Order: sequence, then C-alpha cells, then structure tokens
Amino acid sequence: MVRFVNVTKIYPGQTKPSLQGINLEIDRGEFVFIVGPSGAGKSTLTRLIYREELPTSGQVWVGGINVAKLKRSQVPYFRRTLGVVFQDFKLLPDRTVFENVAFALEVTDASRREILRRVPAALELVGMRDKANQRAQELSGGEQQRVAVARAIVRNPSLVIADEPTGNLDPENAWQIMRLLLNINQMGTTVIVATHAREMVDALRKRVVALENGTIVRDEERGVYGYA
Amino acid sequence: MVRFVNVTKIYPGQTKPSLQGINLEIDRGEFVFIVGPSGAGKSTLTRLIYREELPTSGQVWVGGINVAKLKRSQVPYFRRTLGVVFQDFKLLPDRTVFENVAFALEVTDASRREILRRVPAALELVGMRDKANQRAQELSGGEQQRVAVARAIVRNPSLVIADEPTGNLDPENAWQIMRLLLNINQMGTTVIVATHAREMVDALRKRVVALENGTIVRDEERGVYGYA
Amino acid sequence: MLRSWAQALRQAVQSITRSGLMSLASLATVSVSLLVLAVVACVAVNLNLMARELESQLEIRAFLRDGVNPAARQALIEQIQALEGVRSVTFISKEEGLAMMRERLGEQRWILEELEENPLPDSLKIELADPHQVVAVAEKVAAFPQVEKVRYGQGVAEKLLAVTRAIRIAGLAMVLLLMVATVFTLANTIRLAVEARRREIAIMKLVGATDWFIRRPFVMAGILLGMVGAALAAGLVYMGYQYLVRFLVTNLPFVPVAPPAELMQPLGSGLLALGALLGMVGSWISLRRYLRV
Amino acid sequence: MLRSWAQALRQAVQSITRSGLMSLASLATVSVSLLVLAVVACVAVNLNLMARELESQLEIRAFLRDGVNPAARQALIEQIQALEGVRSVTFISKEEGLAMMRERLGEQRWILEELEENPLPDSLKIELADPHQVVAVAEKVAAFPQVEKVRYGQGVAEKLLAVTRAIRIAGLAMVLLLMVATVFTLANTIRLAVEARRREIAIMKLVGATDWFIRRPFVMAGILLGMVGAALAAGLVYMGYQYLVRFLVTNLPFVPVAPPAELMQPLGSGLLALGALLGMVGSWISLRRYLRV
Ligand SMILES: Nc1ncnc2c1ncn2[C@@H]1O[C@H](COP(=O)(O)OP(=O)(O)OP(=O)(O)O)[C@@H](O)[C@H]1O
Ligand SMILES: Nc1ncnc2c1ncn2[C@@H]1O[C@H](COP(=O)(O)OP(=O)(O)OP(=O)(O)O)[C@@H](O)[C@H]1O
Ligand SMILES: [Mg+2]
Ligand SMILES: [Mg+2]
Repeated sequence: MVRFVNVTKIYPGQTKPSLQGINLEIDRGEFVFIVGPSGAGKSTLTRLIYREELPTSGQVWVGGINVAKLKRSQVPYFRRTLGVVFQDFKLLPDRTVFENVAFALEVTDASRREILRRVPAALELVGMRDKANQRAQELSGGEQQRVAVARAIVRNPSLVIADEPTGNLDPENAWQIMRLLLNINQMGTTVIVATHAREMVDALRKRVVALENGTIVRDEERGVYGYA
Repeated sequence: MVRFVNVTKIYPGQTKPSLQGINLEIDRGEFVFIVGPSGAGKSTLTRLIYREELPTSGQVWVGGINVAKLKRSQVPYFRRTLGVVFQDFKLLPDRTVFENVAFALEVTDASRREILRRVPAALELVGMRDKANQRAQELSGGEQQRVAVARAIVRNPSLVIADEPTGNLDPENAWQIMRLLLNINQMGTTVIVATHAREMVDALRKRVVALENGTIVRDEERGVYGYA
Repeated sequence: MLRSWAQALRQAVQSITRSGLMSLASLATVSVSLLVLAVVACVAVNLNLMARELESQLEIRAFLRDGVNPAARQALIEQIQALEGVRSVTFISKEEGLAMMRERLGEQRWILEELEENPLPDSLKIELADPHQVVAVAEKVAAFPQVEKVRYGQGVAEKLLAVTRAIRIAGLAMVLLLMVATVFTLANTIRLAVEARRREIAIMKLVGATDWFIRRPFVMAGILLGMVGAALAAGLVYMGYQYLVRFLVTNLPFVPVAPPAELMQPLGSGLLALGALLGMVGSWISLRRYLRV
Repeated sequence: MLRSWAQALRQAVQSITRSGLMSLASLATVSVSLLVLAVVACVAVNLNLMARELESQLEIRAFLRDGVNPAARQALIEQIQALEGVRSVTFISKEEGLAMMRERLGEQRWILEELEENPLPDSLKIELADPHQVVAVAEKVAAFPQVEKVRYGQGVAEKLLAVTRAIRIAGLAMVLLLMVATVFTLANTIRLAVEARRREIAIMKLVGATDWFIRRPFVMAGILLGMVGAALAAGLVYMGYQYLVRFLVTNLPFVPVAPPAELMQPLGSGLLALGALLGMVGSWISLRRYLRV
C-alpha cells in the first residue's frame, strides 16, 4: 500500500535533512504506529504520503502510484483516496462542524443526499453530532481534533493517515478515537498513526516504526512505544 | 493570586454555559493542574484569567485586580504580568523562533540588550536554541509548543498559565517542559496547567482541580488525574 | 455539471455577502475605475465628434471674378466637382454670402449694419471628402481662370488637424492607461480576497479539491463584482451625461454632443462585458500561485 | 520614545517590503486615485482660469453719436468711470476699431478687405471690475445722450456666466467625489493589510501589546504608502502637464493655461500632505475594530 524507497527529505532553505534514507513498506490492511521524539520527522513522513511535500530523493509509492510522478491535475483524485488527520487539524474556522466534514465530500461533487447520509454518521462516530452546527473556531481543542478525525473517515478511504490524532484529548476520548481507527482497520482500511501516546501504543501491541533524527531506528511487529 | 467568585461563562450565541458557578482560589506560589474531559471548560477557565474572555456573571480576581473592571488601556499592562501558553500555540508563522520569543519583550519596549540576554536563555531552557533562526511555520508541532513555552516564561511573570503545554510532545520532551514549570514554580511563580497528561499528573501529586461539564467536580491537594 | 455551477454561484454570492465590507470595498474600487473609464470614453467620443465637426467645417471658399455668367459658373462647378477629394460644391450668391456672414457674426452683426452696399463677390463653397487634402484641392481650384481668390483658412487648417489628431491620441492613451489601471485594481482586489482565504484554499487542496473546484467561486465572484461595479458605473455615467447634455444643449447649443441614448446603449453593454471580463481574468490570475499545494 | 519610533519605522518599511505584492497594489491604488485627483485639480484650475479669462472679456462697447467733440468725450469718459462696477474706460477711434476688428477676424479678415470706407463709429471700451454688473452698467451708460448704442453681447453675458459657474461647481464636485473615493480606497487598502495580519494583531494583544504599539507600524506604513503614492502621482502629473502645456502653447496659443511651475509646486506639496494625511487617517480607522481583543 505504502512503500518508501531510499527517501530523503530536505526542506528548502534547510541543510539538515528531516528524513534520510527511509526504506519502509506498509501492506494493505496494516495498522502502523509512527513514534519518535519531537522533530524526528513523523509529520514529514506523513506529508510525503499524501503529497503535501515531495521527496528530495528516493521514491514514495502509494497504492501502486509513484506520487512524485503524478500529474498536477491527478493529485486531487489521488488525495481523495486518502483520509488525513492533520496535526494542526486544518479546519475552516468560520464554518460549522457539519460544513467542515461535508467539505471533504463536496470537493468530490458528492450528491446532497449522500452528504446528508454520511456526515451525521461520521460525526456520531467521534461523538460530535450534537455540536454539528457550532463553528469550528468555537470548539475546544479536543473537539476540533474529533472533527478532524470525522472529516478524515467520512469518505471511507482505503488509507487513513493520522498525525497525533489524540494529542488534545483526555484519555477517554483518546481511547474512543483509537478504537475507531482500530475498527476501520478491521474493516480493511490501512491505518498509519503518528503519535506520542505511549500508553496506547504499549497497550495495543501493533506494528511500531520508531524515527529519530530523520532515520528509522526500529521497526517491530507488535512493538511498544519504547521511549522514557 | 487567582480567585473565581461564582463565575459563569456563556459564550455569545451559545445556550449551554461553558463554565457554571465556579468558585476557586489559587494562592501565590501554588502549582495547580486543571483536568477534565475534552470540552469541560479548561481552556475557558484559563481565558478568563488572562482576560481573553470576560465572565458572564461572577468575578475573576487576579493579583488583587478584578479583571472585568480593568480599563481598556490597562489591559496590556495587566497581561504583561502573566505568561500564557496557548493550546493552539499562537505563534507568528512567518517570524523566526527568536523573533517569536523576543516579541513578548518588544511589546513592553524592552531594550535590545535585554532581549539579547533573555531570549537565548529562554530558548535554551526549552531546548530550541539551535533552531532560533527557523521560521515558526517550519517547525514540527512539538517544536512549536516549546517555543510557545519559551515565550510564556521569557518575561519572568509572576503567574504562568499553560493550556495543554505537552499535548504535542514525546514523553521525554514533555517531562522536560514539566520540570521547567516545576522549577519556575519553586522560584516563587504561580503555575496553572490545564492538561490531559495523566501520567504526569499522577506522578507529581500536585493540587488537581477537575472540571466536568463546566463545573468543578473535584479539588484535591496532592491529587491524581482520576479519569479512565 | 449544471448543479455544480449553481452551487458555485451560491458560494460566490455567499462569499461576497459574508465578507461584506471587503466586497463593498472591491465594488467601490471597480465602480470608481470603470466610472473614470466611462467618463473618459464619453469625453473621448465627444471630443472626437467635435474634431470631426471642426474638420468637416474645413471648407474651401472660391470667390468668383465679376461677370462670370451662370453657364460658365455651372461649367466651373462641374469641373471642381470632378476633382479628387471634393464632396460637394455649392454656389453662394453675394446676397447669400452677406446673410451667412450676418448669421455667423451673431451678436456682432451690427458691424454689417453700417454697410451701405454689399461688398462681397459671388462665391463657391467647396466641401471636402477628406479634410487632409484641403491644400491640394485649394491650389487646383485657384488655377481656374474664373476664380479670383481662394480662402480656406491657411494655417488654421493645419493647426486644426494637428489638434484633432492630438485629441484622439490623448483620448486613446488615457483610455488604455485606465484600462490597465482597472485590470490591475480588480486583479489586486480579488487577489486580496484570495489572500484572506489562503488557508482555506490550502486546506481544500489537501482534502482533494481540483483547481477548478477552488477557482469556480472566485471566478464567479470576480465576474459578479465586475458586473455589479460596471452597472453602478454605467448608471452614474448615464445620469451625469444626461444632465450634462441637457445643460449643454440649453446653454451652449453650438457645441456638438453625442445624444445620450445613442452613446449610452453601447457604452453600458460594453462596461458590463468589460466588468465581467476583467473580473474573470483578474480572479483567474489571482489564484494561480495559491493553487500550488 | 524616539527609539521606539525608529523601530516602528523599521517595522513599517519591513512590513511594506515583506508583503511586496500587496504593498505594490496599495501603492498603485493610491497613485491612481491621487493621479485622477491631480488631473481633475489641473483641469479645474485651468477651466477656472479660462472662465476668469472669459469673464474678464465681458466688456461693454458704447458707440458714440457722430460729432461728439473731444471735450464732451472726455467728460463722458469721466462720468462713466465714476459708475459703480467700472474698472476702466478706453477710447477707441473708428480707425482703431477697424484695426481691432481686422485682428479679431483673423484668417477671415478678407471680409473687411472688400469695404471701401470705414463704416464704424468712434466707441468706448468699458471694462468691468465685477462681470456680474454688466447689465446694470450697460443700462446706465446707454442713458447718456452722447451714446448712440450700447453693445455687450446681451444674452451671451448671462450664458457665459452660467457656464462659468457650472464649470466651477462641476469641478469642485468632481474633486470632492474623488477625495472621498481616494480616502475610501486608501482606508480599504490598509484595512485589507490589517485583515491579512489579523491573527498577528490578536496575538500581540494577548501578549500585552498596547493599542498604540500595534497601531504605530500600520500608521507609519499608511503614511509612507500615501506619500510614496502621492509622489508618484505628482511626478506623472508634472510630466503630463508640462507636455500638455507645451503642446497647447504651440498649437492653441489663444487658450489660457496655468504655468506648470506655478501650478505644480503647490499641487505637489498638497498631494504629498494629502497622501500622508489619508494614509494616517485610513490606517487609524482601519485598525479600530481589530484592537478589541
Ligand atoms: N469561542 C467559543 N464560542 C462558543 N463556544 C465555545 C467557544 N470556545 C469554547 N466553546 C465551548 O465551550 C465548551 C468548553 O470549551 P473549552 O475550550 O473550555 O474546553 P476544554 O476543557 O479546554 O477542552 P479541550 O480539552 O478539548 O481543550 C466547549 O463545549 C466548547 O464547544
Ligand atoms: N516546512 C518546513 N520547513 C523547514 N523545516 C521543517 C519544515 N517542517 C518541518 N521542518 C523540520 O523538519 C524536522 C522534522 O519535522 P516534523 O514535523 O516531521 O517532526 P515530527 O516528528 O512531526 O515532530 P512533532 O512530534 O514535534 O510533531 C524538524 O526539525 C522541523 O524543524
Ligand atoms: Mg509532527
Ligand atoms: Mg482546551
């Protein structure tokens, strides 16, 4: 599903690579945690997958596609096959919760009926259905995070990438989101989660890829968080 | 230092109060955790302290001042006595790390020499001195959070309010920030931390104020996080 | 497809009404620009009209020798009419000549009241098809033996032609300059609107919106703004021009003016089309660099 | 205090150069607005000048009866000079009258060449201190027994005055309208700049910046933009006006124009001051609602 071949990423204007010599293969249907200290390159790795950034060298393959080779006009259609939870949420502050989630469907020219069927269901799953008409800027940090998760899953993508999806959540809500991701994983969706949530990583014993200073230092099936 | 008297907060356009009947007293030199599920009202409580929001009813006293009674022209001088870490960081994305921290001093018309003395020291404390010239928008989530902490402490405030200061950090960096807050608390600064970091709350056994649905449900000296 | 256009229109209207103040500002800018443009166009059209009128008054007057009989006169007229560049030749008897002079002098016709007899000779009025040939034609006419003298305002002719040309060039330059300024203002107005939604655009791209999907409401908003601004400008110009024409016709009846109805109809539709075009091009350009995510 | 002003200036320049494109847009807008303003001002000044010239040409001509001897004439001149509203009285002999007419007719002076004897009587040219009194003075002059006829372009006088007044009012209205449009455009330009930094302003407030601290760089930037825009406009107008004057003096020497040096010096400093003022007021206004955090 996702394959990194010798990927190095140096942001423009930087000298130190944020990722270096990454080789990684994630199969369809896997559930993978990306862990590592702050600044290790976790977000950069996810950005390469949904092509917010292009690799400086090496190749990134997603679902059989070399993302660097995608034509500009094909990028939107590629991104529609993914669900992404951004570390900074990336919600539209002056739109309502409903509109923010419906947004992901509207850009695909989905029908009104489909929007009215799917959005409430997604909001229900993250426990935000009763706040559907509140504007994003009026939400608490954790509520925004849950809306971001709802938007990522509303299109039923075959790959979900979640960058720190529980950072602003209390343990109970955090577990609920994680259970949600496990559920959709069980239904066949590939899930990649970058996280600092040690307790959860340790409890779930899923595959763990550990980054440090831009390189993979550990890649274990049924791994643990493994930091102090 | 901080006193809430019967405080209720209803945001404009909302019907359900985000805080209701809050009575709370925090003494000079205390270290207090505010805990509670997502949407419980933790951020709202901190916003009332630094007067980003005004209480709908009741009074908020900070350092002997009734914040609702402050004249518009006095608000800046009041805020300069506080250090705040915002849940969404509130950094200036196109300024460098140094400029973002220096900013808090510049608004007080501090001298160039003082800025050059204090800013690097603060960046050193949060481990961001080597990224001083990188722009905020080019930082990882955890790096941004550390810069936000540096900005909050650079003015040596008598009260520090931190909203989720470790949400985007790996455990090691999280502990470093927490130790930093404990340190400045030991030097006499009052510290209020809203957090979901159960492990740290449980380990430190400081005073814990628990919010649920906008009301205080628990207030213990040497408390624990106390949620699932 | 139709549905999505309707949706884009709704979004455009929404985005215009939502950012009320900013849209008002854009509207005002577009209106002011197009208004100036329209005013310049009106001035240019009328100056042009005046220049044409002045040019058309460039006529040659040939004074006949005493005693040229009607037959010889008729022959002369036909010969002159055959010259290249001549549109018409009219005979003016000495009496008609005096009457015309009296009229032309207007309030100062008392000069002629003192005359005891008509000092004017018979003459021919020669109107030209091409005012630029005035000198050539005049020389040929002067060569006929029946003609005593030729008058065509030597010197004045050249000056008048120079002024006419200058007026046309200046008018065109002004219109072009203002066109560019208008495009610039409009593009920047929309670019500022885009700037304000930069974050939103970046997010749209990241969740898989096509460039066209993102562009649509902006382009629609641009067109709408351009057209509403144009309509405002057209309305103002129409009112102002009508007032001006009424004033001129009453007070300076000898100044030629383009009739409002005739001028305003093409100007109005031109402004609307221009507004729409400018809005579209402006928004299209403005979005270019924001779509690269 | 001084240091912080210098810092604000640095910040203003920084903010202008950093947001390069947006600043360019503002500059262009300000320049275009002030340019139009300046053009209108130039036109108004010159129309005014023309109107004044036309007004000053409103003179009364009193034709004397045959046989008024020099002594009686002198007495009459003194009596007329004593009338209210009269500036000067000049005797014009019949020969001078004919010469003047010849000159006035210019290229058409051939009309007079046909005359065998001078048909004109002696006359007096009466210039007025106040052109509005032309009718009253003319009636009084006509009452003198030595005067046969009085001419002052009845009807033309009233019309000319009406046109003059209309030109002045229209010019003033246009200048005022454009002033408002300029203020509007400038304020909105700065408001958009503020809008783009809304987040930054909110953060500044939250970390304890005073309103004045936040306002300073914007106000400075506004003043700078206003002044640079004004300078551009002034430069363009100066060049254009000089060219125009040279053209007019060469081609239409009888049209009165204000000399460039005399007009441009006050206009230039006026534009600069206006630009600075507009920028300051505009930025001040624009910031009002963003400071409430
Ligand atoms: N600006 C606002 N306008 C309207 N409602 C708001 C606003 N900010 C917060 N709220 C609502 O008030 C309630 C409390 O929000 P608050 O941000 O204080 O929660 P919190 O305890 O900080 O949650 P989290 O842990 O998720 O950050 C929430 O239900 C939220 O939706
Ligand atoms: N746009 C950018 N331009 C330049 N440097 C960047 C940019 N984004 C990230 N970096 C740098 O690349 C490195 C890796 O960043 P990344 O965001 O991938 O870290 P992370 O593992 O997600 O950290 P965190 O857990 O704090 O979110 C960091 O040192 C960061 O400063
Ligand atoms: Mg990250
Ligand atoms: Mg919060």
